[in-house]
Amino acid sequence: MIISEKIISNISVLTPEGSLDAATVPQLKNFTAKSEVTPTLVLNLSGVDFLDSSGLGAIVGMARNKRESGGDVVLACMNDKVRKVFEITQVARLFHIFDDLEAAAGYAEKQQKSL
Amino acid sequence: MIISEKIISNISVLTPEGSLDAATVPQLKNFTAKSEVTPTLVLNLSGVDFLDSSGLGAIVGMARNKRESGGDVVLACMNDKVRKVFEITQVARLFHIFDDLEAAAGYAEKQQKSL
Amino acid sequence: MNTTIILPAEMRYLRLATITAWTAAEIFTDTLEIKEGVHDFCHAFELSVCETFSNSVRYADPANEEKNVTICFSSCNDSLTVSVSDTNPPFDPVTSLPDINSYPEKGFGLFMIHQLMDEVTYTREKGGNLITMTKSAGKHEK
Amino acid sequence: MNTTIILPAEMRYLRLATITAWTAAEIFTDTLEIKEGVHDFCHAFELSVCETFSNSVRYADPANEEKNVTICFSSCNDSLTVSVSDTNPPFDPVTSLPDINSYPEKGFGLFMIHQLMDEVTYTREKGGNLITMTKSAGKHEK
Ligand SMILES: Nc1ncnc2c1ncn2[C@@H]1O[C@H](COP(=O)(O)OP(=O)(O)O)[C@@H](O)[C@H]1O
Ligand SMILES: Nc1ncnc2c1ncn2[C@@H]1O[C@H](COP(=O)(O)OP(=O)(O)O)[C@@H](O)[C@H]1O
Repeated sequence: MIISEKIISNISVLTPEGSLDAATVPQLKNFTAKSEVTPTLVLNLSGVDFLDSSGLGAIVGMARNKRESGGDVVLACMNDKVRKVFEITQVARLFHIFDDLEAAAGYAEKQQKSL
Repeated sequence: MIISEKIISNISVLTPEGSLDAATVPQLKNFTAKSEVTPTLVLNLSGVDFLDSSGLGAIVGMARNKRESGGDVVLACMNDKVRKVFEITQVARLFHIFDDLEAAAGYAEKQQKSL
Repeated sequence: MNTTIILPAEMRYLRLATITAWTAAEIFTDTLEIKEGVHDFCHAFELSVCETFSNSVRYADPANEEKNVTICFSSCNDSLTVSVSDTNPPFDPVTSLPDINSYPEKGFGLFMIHQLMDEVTYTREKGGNLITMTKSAGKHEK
Repeated sequence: MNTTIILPAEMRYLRLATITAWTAAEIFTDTLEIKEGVHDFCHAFELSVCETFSNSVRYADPANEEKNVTICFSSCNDSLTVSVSDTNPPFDPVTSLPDINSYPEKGFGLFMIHQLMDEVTYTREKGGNLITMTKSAGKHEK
Protein backbone atom coordinates (compact mmCIF):
# COMPACT_ATOMS: atom_id res chain seq x y z
CA MET A 1 0.00 0.00 0.00
CA ILE A 2 1.36 3.39 -1.02
CA ILE A 3 0.39 6.35 1.18
CA SER A 4 1.07 9.91 0.14
CA GLU A 5 0.59 13.19 2.00
CA LYS A 6 -0.06 16.71 0.76
CA ILE A 7 -1.48 19.99 2.08
CA ILE A 8 -4.68 21.50 0.72
CA SER A 9 -6.14 24.65 2.38
CA ASN A 10 -3.63 24.26 5.25
CA ILE A 11 -4.93 20.77 5.94
CA SER A 12 -2.98 17.50 5.73
CA VAL A 13 -4.52 15.21 3.14
CA LEU A 14 -3.56 11.53 3.41
CA THR A 15 -4.08 9.41 0.31
CA PRO A 16 -3.67 5.65 0.76
CA GLU A 17 -3.77 3.61 -2.44
CA GLY A 18 -4.82 0.02 -3.00
CA SER A 19 -6.64 -2.30 -0.65
CA LEU A 20 -7.09 -1.13 2.95
CA ASP A 21 -7.51 -4.43 4.74
CA ALA A 22 -6.15 -6.64 7.52
CA ALA A 23 -2.93 -7.14 5.52
CA THR A 24 -2.23 -3.47 4.82
CA VAL A 25 -3.68 -1.65 7.89
CA PRO A 26 -0.34 -1.90 9.74
CA GLN A 27 1.20 0.27 7.00
CA LEU A 28 -1.44 2.97 7.46
CA LYS A 29 -1.00 2.92 11.25
CA ASN A 30 2.76 3.11 10.84
CA PHE A 31 2.48 6.04 8.50
CA THR A 32 0.17 8.07 10.74
CA ALA A 33 2.29 7.30 13.83
CA LYS A 34 5.38 8.70 12.11
CA SER A 35 4.15 11.61 10.04
CA GLU A 36 3.34 15.06 11.45
CA VAL A 37 -0.13 15.99 10.35
CA THR A 38 -2.46 18.89 11.09
CA PRO A 39 -4.87 18.45 14.05
CA THR A 40 -7.72 18.00 11.59
CA LEU A 41 -6.89 15.92 8.54
CA VAL A 42 -8.59 14.69 5.42
CA LEU A 43 -8.43 11.02 4.51
CA ASN A 44 -8.73 10.92 0.74
CA LEU A 45 -10.09 7.47 -0.12
CA SER A 46 -10.16 7.97 -3.90
CA GLY A 47 -7.36 5.42 -4.37
CA VAL A 48 -8.78 2.82 -1.97
CA ASP A 49 -10.50 0.17 -4.08
CA PHE A 50 -11.35 -2.17 -1.23
CA LEU A 51 -11.98 -1.71 2.51
CA ASP A 52 -12.59 -4.42 5.10
CA SER A 53 -13.53 -4.25 8.79
CA SER A 54 -9.87 -3.89 9.82
CA GLY A 55 -9.47 -0.88 7.56
CA LEU A 56 -12.73 0.53 8.89
CA GLY A 57 -11.54 -0.03 12.45
CA ALA A 58 -8.26 1.77 11.74
CA ILE A 59 -10.16 4.79 10.40
CA VAL A 60 -12.47 4.81 13.45
CA GLY A 61 -9.40 4.61 15.73
CA MET A 62 -7.75 7.48 13.88
CA ALA A 63 -10.89 9.59 14.34
CA ARG A 64 -11.05 8.81 18.05
CA ASN A 65 -7.41 9.86 18.54
CA LYS A 66 -7.89 13.07 16.61
CA ARG A 67 -11.11 14.00 18.38
CA GLU A 68 -9.66 13.30 21.83
CA SER A 69 -7.13 16.04 21.14
CA GLY A 70 -9.66 18.46 19.65
CA GLY A 71 -9.03 17.67 15.98
CA ASP A 72 -10.91 15.54 13.51
CA VAL A 73 -10.72 13.18 10.52
CA VAL A 74 -12.78 14.17 7.49
CA LEU A 75 -13.40 11.59 4.75
CA ALA A 76 -13.39 12.21 1.02
CA CYS A 77 -13.99 10.43 -2.28
CA MET A 78 -15.00 6.91 -1.33
CA ASN A 79 -16.12 4.52 -4.07
CA ASP A 80 -19.33 2.48 -3.76
CA LYS A 81 -17.65 -0.60 -2.30
CA VAL A 82 -15.97 1.45 0.42
CA ARG A 83 -19.13 3.45 1.15
CA LYS A 84 -21.08 0.24 1.60
CA VAL A 85 -18.78 -0.83 4.45
CA PHE A 86 -19.37 2.51 6.20
CA GLU A 87 -23.08 2.19 5.71
CA ILE A 88 -23.82 -1.38 6.73
CA THR A 89 -21.82 -0.90 9.94
CA GLN A 90 -23.48 2.49 10.63
CA VAL A 91 -20.00 3.97 11.04
CA ALA A 92 -20.92 6.50 8.34
CA ARG A 93 -22.81 8.57 10.89
CA LEU A 94 -19.61 9.21 12.90
CA PHE A 95 -18.08 11.09 9.96
CA HIS A 96 -18.40 14.02 7.63
CA ILE A 97 -18.08 12.44 4.20
CA PHE A 98 -17.42 14.48 1.05
CA ASP A 99 -17.41 13.46 -2.60
CA ASP A 100 -15.14 16.36 -3.44
CA LEU A 101 -11.61 16.62 -2.05
CA GLU A 102 -11.42 20.44 -2.09
CA ALA A 103 -14.75 20.67 -0.29
CA ALA A 104 -13.49 18.22 2.35
CA ALA A 105 -10.30 20.23 2.89
CA GLY A 106 -12.28 23.49 3.03
CA TYR A 107 -14.60 22.05 5.66
CA ALA A 108 -11.65 20.67 7.63
CA GLU A 109 -9.92 24.06 7.58
CA LYS A 110 -13.00 25.79 8.98
CA GLN A 111 -13.30 23.12 11.68
CA GLN A 112 -9.66 23.54 12.65
CA LYS A 113 -9.88 27.35 12.81
CA SER A 114 -12.86 27.21 15.13
CA LEU A 115 -10.81 25.35 17.76
CA MET B 1 -14.69 -9.96 -24.44
CA ILE B 2 -15.99 -6.81 -26.11
CA ILE B 3 -15.00 -6.29 -29.75
CA SER B 4 -15.62 -3.03 -31.56
CA GLU B 5 -15.10 -2.03 -35.16
CA LYS B 6 -14.38 1.31 -36.78
CA ILE B 7 -12.96 2.67 -40.01
CA ILE B 8 -9.70 4.67 -40.11
CA SER B 9 -8.21 5.69 -43.49
CA ASN B 10 -10.75 3.44 -45.28
CA ILE B 11 -9.50 0.44 -43.30
CA SER B 12 -11.50 -1.69 -40.83
CA VAL B 13 -9.97 -1.50 -37.38
CA LEU B 14 -10.98 -4.28 -34.98
CA THR B 15 -10.47 -3.59 -31.28
CA PRO B 16 -10.95 -6.56 -28.94
CA GLU B 17 -10.85 -5.74 -25.23
CA GLY B 18 -9.85 -7.92 -22.30
CA SER B 19 -8.09 -11.24 -22.31
CA LEU B 20 -7.65 -12.96 -25.69
CA ASP B 21 -7.29 -16.58 -24.63
CA ALA B 22 -8.70 -20.08 -25.05
CA ALA B 23 -11.91 -18.98 -23.29
CA THR B 24 -12.55 -15.86 -25.40
CA VAL B 25 -11.10 -16.77 -28.83
CA PRO B 26 -14.45 -18.19 -29.99
CA GLN B 27 -15.94 -14.71 -29.59
CA LEU B 28 -13.27 -13.15 -31.82
CA LYS B 29 -13.74 -15.86 -34.45
CA ASN B 30 -17.50 -15.38 -34.33
CA PHE B 31 -17.15 -11.65 -34.74
CA THR B 32 -14.82 -11.83 -37.74
CA ALA B 33 -16.98 -14.51 -39.39
CA LYS B 34 -20.03 -12.27 -39.17
CA SER B 35 -18.76 -8.76 -39.78
CA GLU B 36 -17.89 -7.35 -43.20
CA VAL B 37 -14.40 -5.97 -43.06
CA THR B 38 -12.04 -4.47 -45.60
CA PRO B 39 -9.66 -6.91 -47.37
CA THR B 40 -6.79 -5.54 -45.30
CA LEU B 41 -7.64 -4.86 -41.68
CA VAL B 42 -5.93 -3.54 -38.60
CA LEU B 43 -6.14 -5.49 -35.37
CA ASN B 44 -5.81 -2.91 -32.62
CA LEU B 45 -4.49 -4.76 -29.57
CA SER B 46 -4.38 -1.74 -27.26
CA GLY B 47 -7.22 -3.17 -25.14
CA VAL B 48 -5.87 -6.72 -24.98
CA ASP B 49 -4.17 -7.13 -21.61
CA PHE B 50 -3.37 -10.81 -21.98
CA LEU B 51 -2.76 -13.14 -24.93
CA ASP B 52 -2.20 -16.90 -24.85
CA SER B 53 -1.28 -19.41 -27.59
CA SER B 54 -4.94 -19.82 -28.59
CA GLY B 55 -5.28 -16.07 -29.10
CA LEU B 56 -2.03 -16.06 -31.03
CA GLY B 57 -3.24 -18.95 -33.19
CA ALA B 58 -6.49 -17.13 -33.95
CA ILE B 59 -4.54 -14.08 -35.12
CA VAL B 60 -2.26 -16.26 -37.29
CA GLY B 61 -5.33 -17.96 -38.79
CA MET B 62 -6.93 -14.59 -39.49
CA ALA B 63 -3.76 -13.46 -41.30
CA ARG B 64 -3.65 -16.66 -43.38
CA ASN B 65 -7.28 -16.21 -44.48
CA LYS B 66 -6.74 -12.58 -45.39
CA ARG B 67 -3.51 -13.22 -47.28
CA GLU B 68 -4.99 -16.13 -49.21
CA SER B 69 -7.47 -13.66 -50.68
CA GLY B 70 -4.91 -10.94 -51.31
CA GLY B 71 -5.54 -8.89 -48.16
CA ASP B 72 -3.66 -8.67 -44.89
CA VAL B 73 -3.86 -8.25 -41.13
CA VAL B 74 -1.77 -5.43 -39.67
CA LEU B 75 -1.17 -5.33 -35.91
CA ALA B 76 -1.14 -2.26 -33.70
CA CYS B 77 -0.53 -1.18 -30.11
CA MET B 78 0.41 -4.37 -28.30
CA ASN B 79 1.52 -4.14 -24.67
CA ASP B 80 4.69 -5.86 -23.42
CA LYS B 81 2.95 -9.04 -22.28
CA VAL B 82 1.30 -9.48 -25.67
CA ARG B 83 4.46 -8.63 -27.58
CA LYS B 84 6.38 -11.26 -25.61
CA VAL B 85 4.05 -13.99 -26.90
CA PHE B 86 4.67 -12.87 -30.48
CA GLU B 87 8.39 -12.80 -29.88
CA ILE B 88 9.06 -16.08 -28.09
CA THR B 89 7.05 -17.96 -30.71
CA GLN B 90 8.75 -16.07 -33.58
CA VAL B 91 5.29 -15.27 -34.95
CA ALA B 92 6.27 -11.58 -34.81
CA ARG B 93 8.15 -11.96 -38.07
CA LEU B 94 4.95 -12.87 -39.94
CA PHE B 95 3.48 -9.43 -39.21
CA HIS B 96 3.86 -5.72 -39.62
CA ILE B 97 3.54 -4.41 -36.10
CA PHE B 98 2.93 -0.73 -35.31
CA ASP B 99 2.93 1.12 -32.02
CA ASP B 100 0.71 3.79 -33.49
CA LEU B 101 -2.82 3.06 -34.67
CA GLU B 102 -2.96 5.81 -37.34
CA ALA B 103 0.35 4.62 -38.76
CA ALA B 104 -0.96 1.05 -38.91
CA ALA B 105 -4.13 2.15 -40.72
CA GLY B 106 -2.09 4.32 -43.12
CA TYR B 107 0.17 1.41 -43.94
CA ALA B 108 -2.82 -0.93 -44.38
CA GLU B 109 -4.50 1.55 -46.73
CA LYS B 110 -1.40 1.74 -48.93
CA GLN B 111 -1.17 -2.07 -48.97
CA GLN B 112 -4.80 -2.39 -49.98
CA LYS B 113 -4.52 0.18 -52.76
CA SER B 114 -1.56 -1.61 -54.30
CA LEU B 115 -3.67 -4.76 -54.85
CA MET C 1 -19.21 -24.90 -9.85
CA ASN C 2 -17.08 -26.63 -7.29
CA THR C 3 -13.86 -24.89 -6.57
CA THR C 4 -11.50 -25.24 -3.65
CA ILE C 5 -8.49 -23.20 -2.66
CA ILE C 6 -6.19 -24.11 0.19
CA LEU C 7 -4.02 -21.28 1.49
CA PRO C 8 -1.44 -20.99 4.28
CA ALA C 9 -2.91 -19.19 7.30
CA GLU C 10 -0.80 -16.08 6.73
CA MET C 11 -2.05 -12.58 6.18
CA ARG C 12 -0.09 -12.09 2.98
CA TYR C 13 -2.40 -14.60 1.26
CA LEU C 14 -5.43 -12.40 1.97
CA ARG C 15 -5.16 -10.91 -1.51
CA LEU C 16 -5.31 -14.35 -3.09
CA ALA C 17 -8.35 -15.25 -0.98
CA THR C 18 -10.27 -12.11 -1.93
CA ILE C 19 -9.41 -12.17 -5.63
CA THR C 20 -10.43 -15.82 -5.81
CA ALA C 21 -13.74 -14.98 -4.15
CA TRP C 22 -14.46 -12.07 -6.50
CA THR C 23 -13.57 -14.10 -9.60
CA ALA C 24 -15.48 -17.22 -8.53
CA ALA C 25 -18.58 -15.07 -7.92
CA GLU C 26 -18.13 -13.37 -11.30
CA ILE C 27 -17.83 -16.70 -13.15
CA PHE C 28 -20.93 -17.92 -11.32
CA THR C 29 -22.97 -14.87 -12.39
CA ASP C 30 -21.72 -15.37 -15.97
CA THR C 31 -23.20 -18.86 -16.05
CA LEU C 32 -26.54 -17.46 -14.88
CA GLU C 33 -26.31 -14.64 -17.42
CA ILE C 34 -27.28 -12.22 -14.71
CA LYS C 35 -26.39 -8.64 -15.51
CA GLU C 36 -27.87 -6.58 -12.70
CA GLY C 37 -26.31 -6.39 -9.28
CA VAL C 38 -23.26 -8.42 -10.34
CA HIS C 39 -20.88 -5.91 -8.79
CA ASP C 40 -22.63 -5.99 -5.40
CA PHE C 41 -22.87 -9.77 -5.52
CA CYS C 42 -19.14 -10.18 -6.19
CA HIS C 43 -18.30 -7.59 -3.54
CA ALA C 44 -20.35 -9.51 -0.96
CA PHE C 45 -18.21 -12.60 -1.58
CA GLU C 46 -14.96 -10.64 -1.73
CA LEU C 47 -15.69 -8.95 1.59
CA SER C 48 -17.11 -11.99 3.39
CA VAL C 49 -14.14 -14.15 2.38
CA CYS C 50 -11.79 -11.33 3.40
CA GLU C 51 -13.38 -11.15 6.86
CA THR C 52 -13.43 -14.89 7.49
CA PHE C 53 -9.99 -15.59 6.04
CA SER C 54 -8.39 -12.78 8.04
CA ASN C 55 -10.13 -14.01 11.22
CA SER C 56 -8.80 -17.50 10.54
CA VAL C 57 -5.29 -16.06 10.30
CA ARG C 58 -5.60 -13.64 13.23
CA TYR C 59 -7.14 -16.04 15.71
CA ALA C 60 -5.06 -19.07 14.83
CA ASP C 61 -3.49 -21.02 17.66
CA PRO C 62 0.19 -19.97 17.60
CA ALA C 63 1.21 -23.40 18.89
CA ASN C 64 -0.25 -25.03 15.81
CA GLU C 65 2.29 -24.54 13.01
CA GLU C 66 1.77 -25.18 9.30
CA LYS C 67 -1.85 -24.15 9.39
CA ASN C 68 -4.03 -23.87 6.32
CA VAL C 69 -7.33 -22.23 5.56
CA THR C 70 -9.60 -23.93 3.03
CA ILE C 71 -12.10 -21.98 0.98
CA CYS C 72 -14.73 -23.88 -1.05
CA PHE C 73 -17.23 -22.54 -3.52
CA SER C 74 -20.28 -24.49 -4.59
CA SER C 75 -23.49 -23.50 -6.28
CA CYS C 76 -27.09 -24.58 -6.34
CA ASN C 77 -29.49 -22.95 -8.79
CA ASP C 78 -29.01 -19.21 -8.43
CA SER C 79 -27.23 -19.41 -5.07
CA LEU C 80 -23.53 -19.44 -4.47
CA THR C 81 -22.12 -20.86 -1.25
CA VAL C 82 -18.65 -20.29 0.12
CA SER C 83 -17.28 -22.08 3.14
CA VAL C 84 -14.16 -21.12 5.01
CA SER C 85 -12.58 -23.62 7.37
CA ASP C 86 -9.61 -23.40 9.70
CA THR C 87 -7.98 -25.37 12.52
CA ASN C 88 -8.53 -22.70 15.18
CA PRO C 89 -9.96 -22.95 18.68
CA PRO C 90 -13.76 -22.59 18.84
CA PHE C 91 -15.37 -19.20 19.36
CA ASP C 92 -18.77 -17.74 20.08
CA PRO C 93 -20.09 -16.34 16.81
CA VAL C 94 -21.71 -13.20 18.19
CA THR C 95 -23.20 -11.02 15.49
CA SER C 96 -24.34 -7.86 17.22
CA LEU C 97 -23.03 -4.52 16.07
CA PRO C 98 -20.58 -2.96 18.55
CA ASP C 99 -21.60 0.39 20.07
CA ILE C 100 -20.56 2.85 17.38
CA ASN C 101 -20.42 5.81 19.78
CA SER C 102 -17.54 4.23 21.68
CA TYR C 103 -15.43 4.32 18.49
CA PRO C 104 -14.80 0.56 18.32
CA GLU C 105 -11.81 -0.55 16.27
CA LYS C 106 -12.95 -4.14 15.96
CA GLY C 107 -15.93 -6.44 16.13
CA PHE C 108 -17.48 -5.50 12.77
CA GLY C 109 -16.47 -8.60 10.79
CA LEU C 110 -19.12 -11.19 11.62
CA PHE C 111 -21.82 -8.52 11.76
CA MET C 112 -20.96 -7.43 8.21
CA ILE C 113 -21.05 -10.98 6.89
CA HIS C 114 -24.58 -11.37 8.21
CA GLN C 115 -25.58 -8.15 6.45
CA LEU C 116 -23.99 -9.20 3.15
CA MET C 117 -25.11 -12.82 2.94
CA ASP C 118 -28.54 -14.46 2.89
CA GLU C 119 -27.51 -17.27 5.20
CA VAL C 120 -24.53 -17.78 7.50
CA THR C 121 -23.91 -20.86 9.59
CA TYR C 122 -21.16 -21.61 12.05
CA THR C 123 -20.19 -25.17 12.88
CA ARG C 124 -17.35 -26.83 14.69
CA GLU C 125 -15.78 -29.58 12.57
CA LYS C 126 -12.75 -31.85 12.77
CA GLY C 127 -10.90 -29.66 15.25
CA GLY C 128 -11.61 -26.39 13.47
CA ASN C 129 -14.22 -23.84 12.59
CA LEU C 130 -16.38 -23.94 9.49
CA ILE C 131 -18.29 -20.88 8.39
CA THR C 132 -20.69 -21.40 5.51
CA MET C 133 -22.17 -18.42 3.71
CA THR C 134 -24.80 -18.45 0.97
CA LYS C 135 -26.20 -15.72 -1.22
CA SER C 136 -28.67 -15.81 -4.07
CA ALA C 137 -27.75 -13.87 -7.18
CA GLY C 138 -31.38 -13.47 -8.11
CA LYS C 139 -32.58 -11.64 -5.03
CA HIS C 140 -31.94 -7.98 -4.67
CA GLU C 141 -29.87 -6.14 -2.13
CA LYS C 142 -30.87 -6.73 1.47
CA MET D 1 4.20 -20.93 0.21
CA ASN D 2 2.03 -23.94 -0.38
CA THR D 3 -1.17 -23.17 -2.14
CA THR D 4 -3.56 -25.45 -3.96
CA ILE D 5 -6.54 -24.65 -6.13
CA ILE D 6 -8.88 -27.28 -7.53
CA LEU D 7 -11.01 -26.16 -10.45
CA PRO D 8 -13.61 -27.88 -12.64
CA ALA D 9 -12.13 -28.76 -16.06
CA GLU D 10 -14.18 -26.13 -17.86
CA MET D 11 -12.86 -23.28 -19.93
CA ARG D 12 -14.80 -20.64 -18.02
CA TYR D 13 -12.52 -21.23 -15.02
CA LEU D 14 -9.46 -20.23 -17.04
CA ARG D 15 -9.69 -16.70 -15.64
CA LEU D 16 -9.58 -18.02 -12.10
CA ALA D 17 -6.57 -20.20 -12.94
CA THR D 18 -4.59 -17.34 -14.46
CA ILE D 19 -5.43 -14.76 -11.81
CA THR D 20 -4.46 -17.22 -9.09
CA ALA D 21 -1.15 -17.86 -10.85
CA TRP D 22 -0.37 -14.15 -11.22
CA THR D 23 -1.28 -13.39 -7.61
CA ALA D 24 0.58 -16.39 -6.15
CA ALA D 25 3.70 -15.33 -8.08
CA GLU D 26 3.31 -11.74 -6.89
CA ILE D 27 2.96 -12.78 -3.25
CA PHE D 28 6.03 -14.98 -3.65
CA THR D 29 8.13 -12.11 -5.02
CA ASP D 30 6.89 -9.91 -2.15
CA THR D 31 8.31 -12.36 0.38
CA LEU D 32 11.67 -12.23 -1.43
CA GLU D 33 11.49 -8.45 -1.60
CA ILE D 34 12.47 -8.66 -5.23
CA LYS D 35 11.66 -5.53 -7.20
CA GLU D 36 13.15 -6.09 -10.63
CA GLY D 37 11.57 -8.35 -13.20
CA VAL D 38 8.49 -9.00 -11.04
CA HIS D 39 6.15 -8.27 -13.92
CA ASP D 40 7.88 -10.76 -16.25
CA PHE D 41 8.05 -13.36 -13.50
CA CYS D 42 4.33 -13.10 -12.76
CA HIS D 43 3.51 -13.14 -16.47
CA ALA D 44 5.51 -16.35 -16.93
CA PHE D 45 3.32 -18.06 -14.32
CA GLU D 46 0.11 -16.51 -15.62
CA LEU D 47 0.84 -17.68 -19.16
CA SER D 48 2.19 -21.13 -18.28
CA VAL D 49 -0.79 -21.89 -16.07
CA CYS D 50 -3.10 -20.59 -18.79
CA GLU D 51 -1.54 -22.93 -21.34
CA THR D 52 -1.54 -26.01 -19.15
CA PHE D 53 -4.99 -25.43 -17.66
CA SER D 54 -6.55 -24.84 -21.07
CA ASN D 55 -4.87 -27.96 -22.44
CA SER D 56 -6.23 -29.95 -19.51
CA VAL D 57 -9.71 -28.71 -20.37
CA ARG D 58 -9.39 -29.07 -24.15
CA TYR D 59 -7.91 -32.55 -24.22
CA ALA D 60 -10.04 -34.02 -21.45
CA ASP D 61 -11.65 -37.37 -22.09
CA PRO D 62 -15.32 -36.52 -22.80
CA ALA D 63 -16.41 -39.84 -21.30
CA ASN D 64 -14.94 -38.84 -17.97
CA GLU D 65 -17.45 -36.48 -16.34
CA GLU D 66 -16.92 -34.34 -13.26
CA LYS D 67 -13.27 -33.72 -14.03
CA ASN D 68 -11.07 -31.40 -12.03
CA VAL D 69 -7.75 -29.75 -12.64
CA THR D 70 -5.49 -29.20 -9.64
CA ILE D 71 -2.93 -26.41 -9.54
CA CYS D 72 -0.33 -26.38 -6.76
CA PHE D 73 2.22 -23.71 -5.94
CA SER D 74 5.24 -24.38 -3.78
CA SER D 75 8.47 -22.54 -3.26
CA CYS D 76 12.05 -23.31 -2.42
CA ASN D 77 14.51 -20.46 -1.82
CA ASP D 78 14.08 -18.07 -4.73
CA SER D 79 12.27 -20.56 -6.98
CA LEU D 80 8.56 -20.94 -7.40
CA THR D 81 7.10 -24.20 -8.69
CA VAL D 82 3.65 -24.72 -10.09
CA SER D 83 2.23 -28.09 -10.98
CA VAL D 84 -0.90 -28.69 -12.98
CA SER D 85 -2.53 -32.10 -12.90
CA ASP D 86 -5.51 -33.53 -14.72
CA THR D 87 -7.19 -36.90 -15.34
CA ASN D 88 -6.61 -36.90 -19.11
CA PRO D 89 -5.20 -39.59 -21.41
CA PRO D 90 -1.42 -39.49 -21.75
CA PHE D 91 0.25 -37.50 -24.50
CA ASP D 92 3.66 -37.00 -26.02
CA PRO D 93 5.04 -33.73 -24.68
CA VAL D 94 6.70 -32.50 -27.86
CA THR D 95 8.22 -29.08 -27.49
CA SER D 96 9.40 -28.07 -30.91
CA LEU D 97 8.16 -24.88 -32.50
CA PRO D 98 5.72 -25.50 -35.37
CA ASP D 99 6.78 -24.19 -38.80
CA ILE D 100 5.79 -20.53 -38.64
CA ASN D 101 5.68 -20.14 -42.43
CA SER D 102 2.76 -22.56 -42.67
CA TYR D 103 0.68 -20.21 -40.48
CA PRO D 104 0.00 -22.75 -37.70
CA GLU D 105 -2.99 -22.04 -35.50
CA LYS D 106 -1.91 -24.39 -32.74
CA GLY D 107 1.02 -26.18 -31.22
CA PHE D 108 2.61 -23.16 -29.50
CA GLY D 109 1.58 -23.95 -25.92
CA LEU D 110 4.17 -26.41 -24.65
CA PHE D 111 6.92 -24.65 -26.62
CA MET D 112 6.10 -21.36 -24.88
CA ILE D 113 6.14 -22.94 -21.44
CA HIS D 114 9.66 -24.20 -22.08
CA GLN D 115 10.71 -20.70 -23.10
CA LEU D 116 9.14 -19.08 -20.04
CA MET D 117 10.18 -21.52 -17.32
CA ASP D 118 13.59 -22.69 -16.11
CA GLU D 119 12.50 -26.30 -15.75
CA VAL D 120 9.50 -28.24 -17.05
CA THR D 121 8.83 -31.90 -16.35
CA TYR D 122 6.05 -34.11 -17.58
CA THR D 123 5.02 -37.22 -15.66
CA ARG D 124 2.14 -39.61 -15.78
CA GLU D 125 0.54 -40.01 -12.35
CA LYS D 126 -2.53 -41.73 -10.91
CA GLY D 127 -4.35 -41.91 -14.21
CA GLY D 128 -3.59 -38.37 -15.28
CA ASN D 129 -0.93 -35.97 -16.44
CA LEU D 130 1.24 -33.88 -14.15
CA ILE D 131 3.22 -30.97 -15.53
CA THR D 132 5.63 -29.35 -13.10
CA MET D 133 7.17 -25.98 -13.91
CA THR D 134 9.81 -24.11 -11.95
CA LYS D 135 11.27 -20.64 -12.32
CA SER D 136 13.77 -18.74 -10.23
CA ALA D 137 12.87 -15.16 -9.38
CA GLY D 138 16.52 -14.28 -8.97
CA LYS D 139 17.72 -15.14 -12.44
CA HIS D 140 17.13 -12.78 -15.27
CA GLU D 141 15.12 -13.25 -18.40
CA LYS D 142 16.06 -16.24 -20.51
N1 LIG E 1 -11.79 -18.08 12.58
C1 LIG E 1 -11.83 -17.74 13.88
N2 LIG E 1 -11.11 -18.43 14.77
C2 LIG E 1 -11.15 -18.10 16.08
N3 LIG E 1 -11.87 -17.07 16.57
C3 LIG E 1 -12.60 -16.32 15.72
C4 LIG E 1 -12.62 -16.63 14.34
N4 LIG E 1 -13.43 -15.73 13.73
C5 LIG E 1 -13.90 -14.92 14.68
N5 LIG E 1 -13.40 -15.27 15.90
C6 LIG E 1 -13.75 -14.62 17.18
O1 LIG E 1 -14.93 -13.85 17.01
C7 LIG E 1 -14.71 -12.48 17.35
C8 LIG E 1 -15.53 -11.57 16.45
O2 LIG E 1 -15.02 -11.57 15.13
P1 LIG E 1 -15.28 -10.32 14.18
O3 LIG E 1 -16.73 -9.99 14.23
O4 LIG E 1 -14.72 -10.64 12.85
O5 LIG E 1 -14.53 -9.09 14.83
P2 LIG E 1 -12.98 -8.83 15.16
O6 LIG E 1 -12.18 -9.89 14.47
O7 LIG E 1 -12.74 -7.47 14.62
O8 LIG E 1 -12.89 -8.91 16.65
C9 LIG E 1 -13.21 -12.29 17.24
O9 LIG E 1 -12.75 -11.26 18.07
C10 LIG E 1 -12.67 -13.65 17.66
O10 LIG E 1 -12.58 -13.75 19.05
N1 LIG F 1 -3.26 -31.85 -20.51
C1 LIG F 1 -3.23 -32.52 -21.68
N2 LIG F 1 -3.96 -33.65 -21.84
C2 LIG F 1 -3.93 -34.35 -23.01
N3 LIG F 1 -3.20 -33.97 -24.08
C3 LIG F 1 -2.46 -32.85 -23.99
C4 LIG F 1 -2.44 -32.07 -22.79
N4 LIG F 1 -1.60 -31.02 -22.98
C5 LIG F 1 -1.13 -31.14 -24.23
N5 LIG F 1 -1.62 -32.23 -24.85
C6 LIG F 1 -1.29 -32.69 -26.23
O1 LIG F 1 -0.10 -32.05 -26.62
C7 LIG F 1 -0.30 -31.31 -27.83
C8 LIG F 1 0.54 -30.03 -27.84
O2 LIG F 1 0.04 -29.09 -26.89
P1 LIG F 1 0.34 -27.54 -27.10
O3 LIG F 1 1.78 -27.35 -27.35
O4 LIG F 1 -0.23 -26.81 -25.93
O5 LIG F 1 -0.41 -27.13 -28.42
P2 LIG F 1 -1.96 -27.14 -28.84
O6 LIG F 1 -2.77 -27.39 -27.62
O7 LIG F 1 -2.18 -25.80 -29.41
O8 LIG F 1 -2.07 -28.25 -29.85
C9 LIG F 1 -1.78 -31.07 -27.90
O9 LIG F 1 -2.23 -30.91 -29.22
C10 LIG F 1 -2.36 -32.33 -27.24
O10 LIG F 1 -2.45 -33.37 -28.16
